[in-house]
Amino acid sequence: MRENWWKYLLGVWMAVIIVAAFLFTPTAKGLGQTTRVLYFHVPSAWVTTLAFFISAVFSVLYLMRHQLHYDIRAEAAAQIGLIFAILTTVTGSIWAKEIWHSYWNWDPRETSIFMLLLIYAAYFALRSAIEDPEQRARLAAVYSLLAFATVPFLVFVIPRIYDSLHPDPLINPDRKIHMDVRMLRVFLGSFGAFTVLFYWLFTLRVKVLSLEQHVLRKLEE
Amino acid sequence: MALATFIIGLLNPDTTKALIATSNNEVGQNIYIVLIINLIIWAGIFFFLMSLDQKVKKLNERIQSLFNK
Amino acid sequence: MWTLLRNSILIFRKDFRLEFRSRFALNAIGLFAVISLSAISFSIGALRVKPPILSALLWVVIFFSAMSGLAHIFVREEEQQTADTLRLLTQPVTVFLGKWLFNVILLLALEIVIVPLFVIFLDVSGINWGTFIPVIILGSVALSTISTIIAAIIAQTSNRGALFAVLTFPLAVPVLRSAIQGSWTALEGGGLTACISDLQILFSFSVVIFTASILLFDFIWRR
Amino acid sequence: MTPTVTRITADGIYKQFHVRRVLKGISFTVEKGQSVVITGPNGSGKSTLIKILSGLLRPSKGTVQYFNGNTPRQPTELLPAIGLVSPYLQLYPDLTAKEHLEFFGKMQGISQPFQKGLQLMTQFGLKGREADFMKTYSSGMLQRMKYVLALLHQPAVLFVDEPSANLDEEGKETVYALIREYKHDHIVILATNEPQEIQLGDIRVDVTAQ
Repeated sequence: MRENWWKYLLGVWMAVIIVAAFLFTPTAKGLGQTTRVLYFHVPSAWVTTLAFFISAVFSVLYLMRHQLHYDIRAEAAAQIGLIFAILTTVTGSIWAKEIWHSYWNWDPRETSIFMLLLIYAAYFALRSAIEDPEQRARLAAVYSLLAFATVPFLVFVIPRIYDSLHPDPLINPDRKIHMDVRMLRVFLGSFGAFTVLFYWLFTLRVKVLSLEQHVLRKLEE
Repeated sequence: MALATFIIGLLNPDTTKALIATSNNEVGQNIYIVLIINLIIWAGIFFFLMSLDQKVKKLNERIQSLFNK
Repeated sequence: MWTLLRNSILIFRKDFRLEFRSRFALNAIGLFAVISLSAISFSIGALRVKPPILSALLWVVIFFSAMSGLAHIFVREEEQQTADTLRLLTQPVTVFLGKWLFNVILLLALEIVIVPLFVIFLDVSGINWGTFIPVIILGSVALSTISTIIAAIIAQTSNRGALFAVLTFPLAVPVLRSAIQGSWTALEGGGLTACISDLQILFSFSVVIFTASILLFDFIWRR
Repeated sequence: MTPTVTRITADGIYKQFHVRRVLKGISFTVEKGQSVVITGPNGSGKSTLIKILSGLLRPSKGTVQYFNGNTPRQPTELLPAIGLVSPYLQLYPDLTAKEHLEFFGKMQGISQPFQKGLQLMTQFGLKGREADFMKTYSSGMLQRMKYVLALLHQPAVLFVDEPSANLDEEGKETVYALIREYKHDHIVILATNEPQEIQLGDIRVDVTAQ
């Protein structure tokens, strides 16, 4: 109970965010009631990016120290990242149907999340093609870092494809000032909640994966 | 800190205004339904994660004691 | 330093000689390019295709031709079990440099075949060659750089054929996008200044991936 | 020309593939002028140990160090000091013997590699086959050619995995004579189970021992 306090806090916190997102915040101009999607869609996108970054960090650590527990962490982060990438893509697509009247039109944001999705998929395709854990860890880490090196180029290239229709209330500093205080509060609260949720899922996944490795190794002896 | 300001924000007269504003809206009734569905889904996920957490913890202890005999 | 360069050239020459004796990659990549170009030409027929589509088609052909042949240089070493022989002979960097050079030249040689066929089959006119050639060259260098490092990875896995394109594509998207944009400009007769930013992206992409590959190749090559 | 190595120490070498532990803590020290023979049943990890010692594989745990006197050699200096003959090191089927000698020799910075190689080829009974492709060689000839290429740069440390694989009686005699002579001035590490070859080793390392 005592060590789990933050989990209960997250439970309440997320519930508060959900209530606030529906009742407390005003709707943005032109988006109507679909504004409420943003409090869940944007934080998922944030978790996707965060997971990708964390996976790259643990890949570097693996290559430096060659200890398998770093690989487990890199894999766990990527797994959660993949789930959130799918959630972001699907929720964004449904929302786009409502506002832009089409599920998919290669908007820059859609393209970027799709690229991340592809990178994650390729990462797991690579992992599944290698039997030996050390070799798998090594090659997957290298791939993860190569992918990480190309991301800045995507950021440069993608916005040049089409003009974005995507509203970005937080990233655009100009609009940030105009953003409603209540919206901003719920937004930031939701970012916090999603980050903690990510941490929880991450530690859980790491525990399961290391347990699996531990058992397999012990059984062998 | 953030939590405190947030809860105070919720208790603001503004909130009640927002509540009234939305309930007067034509989508007023539906938004409550969507909200409740969302809360139920979150509660489901939360308790599932909690039980998974406990399971993993117990499994970990059992495996440790099994192999350390 | 000089030893490194000399050894890279030696590896390049060895691969060149081996390739010309078996012509495996050369045949695969060349035939693939010809077949896909004629398939496009057949299916498009008499339609006059606009530059944006032409340029996209060209790069799709180049990308998949590269995917059919560029992995071979590492896969062959693993399949014939000569990879360990090479590992004992020289430093990893020289292996990467040699193979990279080979792939760059292979892809450029391929384009000497593809580009004229492309112009003839699809009845292209009004190209600004002064823009087109730099775009093709920089695009190919960028594409072969990313392919070479991915080839080194997939050579050590099972299921090599399918993985190569799967792993390369997400990382090659910036290259393809800029190259398509650049050759589009060139096909419409635009000058170098019109696509300078595409060339910049292609160039800096090559530099970044090349550097990253040099740093990471050690980890792929040494088991 | 080739860096001298006067001592090799292996300390607590562990290796596991997948979840299977192959090597469980192998340690030994060998000095210049000595030879090591690695023994153990098939599949027990002899080749794995050779690969780890020669730097082809990374151990899961433990270290291998090469010394010149008391100064440890840097990992980057090791390649020119090593020669390896083994069943999993293949030659290029589409290159001739001469091309192999020149490729290997130039990579290692040897002057006139072909002349030196020709001497070795004569010693191993391959004279007259310099212009032939490796794919036309028999398995016994390939094994001889591997010795020629491993010895081309006179490595300070010679690894031989299954010394007499595919060799006839005459070939075996050549190889045994070579190993006996080579270990005087160098370090020789063998992996074998043949009683005759175990005799060639001064130090015996059993991979199944804990």
